[in-house]
Amino acid sequence: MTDVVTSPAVDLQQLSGGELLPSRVPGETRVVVPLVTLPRACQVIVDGVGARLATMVAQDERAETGSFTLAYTFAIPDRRWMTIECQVPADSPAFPSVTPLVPAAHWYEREARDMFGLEPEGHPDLRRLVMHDDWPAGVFPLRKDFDPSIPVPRVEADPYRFHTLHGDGIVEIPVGPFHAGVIEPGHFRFAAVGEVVLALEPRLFYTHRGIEKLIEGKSLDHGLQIAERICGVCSLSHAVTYCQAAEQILGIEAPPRAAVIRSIGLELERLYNHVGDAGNMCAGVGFMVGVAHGARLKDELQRLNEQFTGNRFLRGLSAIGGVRRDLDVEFAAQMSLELARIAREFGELTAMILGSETTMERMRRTGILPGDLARALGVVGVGARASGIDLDTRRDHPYAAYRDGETARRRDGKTARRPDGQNLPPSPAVGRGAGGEGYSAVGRGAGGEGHSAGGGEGFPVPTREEGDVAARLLVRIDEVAVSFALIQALIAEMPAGPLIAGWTPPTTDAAAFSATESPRGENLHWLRVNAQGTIERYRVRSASFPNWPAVAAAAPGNMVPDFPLINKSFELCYACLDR
Amino acid sequence: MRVLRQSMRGRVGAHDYPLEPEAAPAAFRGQVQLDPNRCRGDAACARVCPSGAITVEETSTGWIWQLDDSRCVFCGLCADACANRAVSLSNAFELAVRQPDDMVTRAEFIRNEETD
Amino acid sequence: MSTLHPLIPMLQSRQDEDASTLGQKFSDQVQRVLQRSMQIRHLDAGSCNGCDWEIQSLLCPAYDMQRLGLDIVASPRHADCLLVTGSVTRHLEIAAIRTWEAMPAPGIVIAVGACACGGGVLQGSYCTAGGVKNVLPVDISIPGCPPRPQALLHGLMLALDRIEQKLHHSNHEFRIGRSEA
Amino acid sequence: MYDLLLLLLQIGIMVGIAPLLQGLIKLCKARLQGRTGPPLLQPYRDLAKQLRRESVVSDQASWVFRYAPIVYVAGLLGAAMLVPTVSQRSPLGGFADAIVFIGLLALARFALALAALDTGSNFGGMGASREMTFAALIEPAIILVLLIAALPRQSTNFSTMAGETAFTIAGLLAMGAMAIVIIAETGRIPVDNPDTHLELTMAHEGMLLEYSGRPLGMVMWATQVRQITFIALSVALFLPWGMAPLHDPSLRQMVTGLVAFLAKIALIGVVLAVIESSVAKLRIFRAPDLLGLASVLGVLAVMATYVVSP
Repeated sequence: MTDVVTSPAVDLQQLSGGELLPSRVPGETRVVVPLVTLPRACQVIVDGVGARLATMVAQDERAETGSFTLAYTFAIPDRRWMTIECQVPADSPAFPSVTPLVPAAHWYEREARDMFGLEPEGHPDLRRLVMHDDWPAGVFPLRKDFDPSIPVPRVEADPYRFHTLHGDGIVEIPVGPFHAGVIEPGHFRFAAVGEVVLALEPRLFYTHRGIEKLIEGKSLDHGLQIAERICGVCSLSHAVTYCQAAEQILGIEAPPRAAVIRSIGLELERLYNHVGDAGNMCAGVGFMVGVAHGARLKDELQRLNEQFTGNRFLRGLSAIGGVRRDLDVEFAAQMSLELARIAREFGELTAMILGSETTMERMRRTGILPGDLARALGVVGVGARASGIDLDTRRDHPYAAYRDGETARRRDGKTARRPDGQNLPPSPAVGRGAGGEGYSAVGRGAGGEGHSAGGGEGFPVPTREEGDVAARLLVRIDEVAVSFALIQALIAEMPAGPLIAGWTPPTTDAAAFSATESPRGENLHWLRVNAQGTIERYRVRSASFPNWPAVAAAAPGNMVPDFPLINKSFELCYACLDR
Repeated sequence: MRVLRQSMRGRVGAHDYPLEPEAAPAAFRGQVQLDPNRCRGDAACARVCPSGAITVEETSTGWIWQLDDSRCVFCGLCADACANRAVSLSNAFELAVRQPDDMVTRAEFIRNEETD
Repeated sequence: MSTLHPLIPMLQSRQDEDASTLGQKFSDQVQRVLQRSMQIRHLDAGSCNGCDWEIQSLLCPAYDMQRLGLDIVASPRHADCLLVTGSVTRHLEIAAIRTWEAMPAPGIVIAVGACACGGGVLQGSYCTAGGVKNVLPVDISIPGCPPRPQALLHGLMLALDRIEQKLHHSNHEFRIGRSEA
Repeated sequence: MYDLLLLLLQIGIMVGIAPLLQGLIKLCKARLQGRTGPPLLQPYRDLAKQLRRESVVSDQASWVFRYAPIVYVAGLLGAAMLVPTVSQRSPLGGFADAIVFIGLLALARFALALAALDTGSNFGGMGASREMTFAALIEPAIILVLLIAALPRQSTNFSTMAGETAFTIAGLLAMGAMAIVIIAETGRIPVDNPDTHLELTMAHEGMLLEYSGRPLGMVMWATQVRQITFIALSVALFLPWGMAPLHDPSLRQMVTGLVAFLAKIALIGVVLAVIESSVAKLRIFRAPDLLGLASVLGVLAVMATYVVSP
């Protein structure tokens, strides 16, 4: 295994007989393999190196090369990327499915089938995923010959077949697409005996807006406005990821000051999400006082966002080449004080939640996602970290100010110190034990084993082993503490300099991708620009994409009324997923 | 009980809007406004608008600048693009209306050869 | 009160009155609107979830819409008002219409956010209706991307006035409707 | 004549004050969450508005759905008339006793559950199933509590039961049982959550999802009456101070009784809000444990009655 880790490219080339391609993405190895060896090559990387399928991009290149292209991109544990590409001939649009060997490819291949008409041969589940039943057969929106301006008629078709269980006493409970609360739309089909869930099958993509097609042919600046609106609560993560991908294509880099401002913004985004979620998880158990205070603190953070960027969701902060708003000294100082106060109040809130025995009782051992299952599904973000998987894009593939090895050191020197010199209240999870069994303070510390390279060394990544709702709450609480400290450190040592690097629209065909750690986990945008300087293909793989199957996997064995709680503990976006 | 006492003390975030007016922060990106004295009708704002909210239509005597709030996404690209600084984003956020037509702002310009 | 309060135009005060009468009129009218009750059903018809989060924010202590007689309810049957976010995607169009049909009369529809008002950045997508007005009869539009909670409250105050007008013309008959979508 | 006046007063109190009590509890809960909260009179406005609106009936529903609210409202109003409030006299005490009280409540509950099942909606069915499970567990406790009150005078007539239970061991145990009964019967945390928007967790609210307009207003109002009925019952049985005497009360005694009654239900309302704010909802499988506890307390109370004061 170690040999492969040190030189995966060479080994894989030997194993697959593939050909190496150049890449604009730092740390990426691109290999082209013949179509027949695709599943085997993917399996070698996953089983041999322990890689995680990060995204799969299909492209319609029939105009240029006469074929479709499939690219499976893996994140490999030495903090690099590995992409396996192959050509699918236009006259027989089918490819051997990778899913039987790599389960994480399941949804990607179904999506490629819906959007491009590429048939994954041997795939265990060939139902529609993205396009629903009334979408006509043989119309593939992401093919280049699809004209979005012509309305597509609705057709009569067999209704979606749910994989329900049948038997004495098994009740089928359909829920949605519209839900009773202020929640996004999605359909859930439970098979339950009494109140116990036997199986859960989500049917999503109701909010599919066709963004990947819409953005094609648009300029890079215009594309950013659309990318920023893929999701409300991950706006900045999406914007920064898109900008970074574009910057790699343009061969430019955001100036240091812009990188720091982006990082501050990204951490603010994480804060308002996690703080709100910690409160919202209380709604799942009916602890309304926790909900109210989580929402209040979230609103205060969003007010700070609004004062900072003019938008409560941090929209309009990031631009290609840098940022559009500066963080002046005066406001930075004010923000620092505000954040210190909110951190203190959040400490009180978490003490309240963790101290509420009835609340914690509901959360413990509810919705357990086993670590090996999480690994097989390629789960990212809080869901992965609460199941013992040590991953965080900020450390593993550093970007913006996280790339700077200094950040970590600065952070360590300054961590947990407020401007007035007092220590921040320790994360409430620390030292509380949260009721005893199994919850040993802050999970495993930073680093984890087997990671040696990278600039973000020592970046604290809180993890837990239990994989239940409580673990996901505690991981969030720990991450909030890290974010508060990180923002204070970044504010304290902000470099001077320009906010934005100049650029001109590209004149050659080029592709690149970039990843950031959104509040929900790794967010990966793949972007290709053509010689006219407009977007040729755009692929968004948000954190919710690999995580949704995990929600369905964590539900069985729990009670029906516990599902909202489990769902909230993962806190996934439908909008991010459906695009 | 201690928890509840804390909770009641926390009633600091409450705001009285709409009973009392409350201004948006200075940085807030609200309704697009046009300074008619600066507008030269070069349509830079309309070209960059990602949602087609701003249109500039040439007429025989000048041009018509039109903003449709119902499409505007308040990104501020128009303000950045305008070389004459005629377009800016105000602090206005109370934009709710009953009639869709009320969301449209229209300004008709007559080209004045002397000032141009 | 020398400055015009922003709520005044919405409450259809006449502009030719002087400021002091307007101030008096404003407080009367807000008070009148405040003696109301409106149950709201939220409908995400394909938004980016930004608007939805802001609607959720209205329940938090900072805005607390309950103090104004507004509340979110769990069923369209209980609702006076559909708060629709998003541009109405193809996959949700039918469900949205069914929800509207499940609502007892008189009901009003509020389009929240740029996508719901006019399609926002999603102009020309193959999978959206380009705004709620193309699917349901919209009574109030609240622009913004997303509208801040105060802007939502402003729009909801408008809606409170509207629902009262509609109630005056309503009857109490039974209607057979579909079971909820 | 006196009985008629008492009955009118009772209708005024139970039907008139019920939304106010609901408003008080909501306001207290909001204040405990740090919110301003809805105005005290908001429930009246909500009801007034619902009663003016159209009613939509699902095409899946039969006549059961239409007529169930009438049975529900009638059953609960009848039950509400039995409980002594201002005076020790039960306004309809001459016609019915505690056994009828329990029967009326069960009838109302049954009607609503049947209507919820009738629509064919999942959440209605789920809510009905949960509500009936809770009912099966809580009804023995209600019977036992009433039994404790009935034993000393060997009568199940509310007029004689009121004000009889003193602070004996049996009385305290019964009080404990009654507290759980109130929480369960008013659909409050930790058994049910009246404010939830999560359809999967609903019990009582789930049954109302399909109702709209006037029937919804009636059912909501009746549910508020049920809430005040149980609170009034606990007041009559365990906190009888200030009640006007059974026979020939003076006006002064009646006024005292009214003020005392209002103060007591307000107090219990506030206590309910505090309980609801301080705990989370129980797991659905844990709720029966709590409800079972009520029955156990009831049984212990009956045993204590015989052991301590044979």
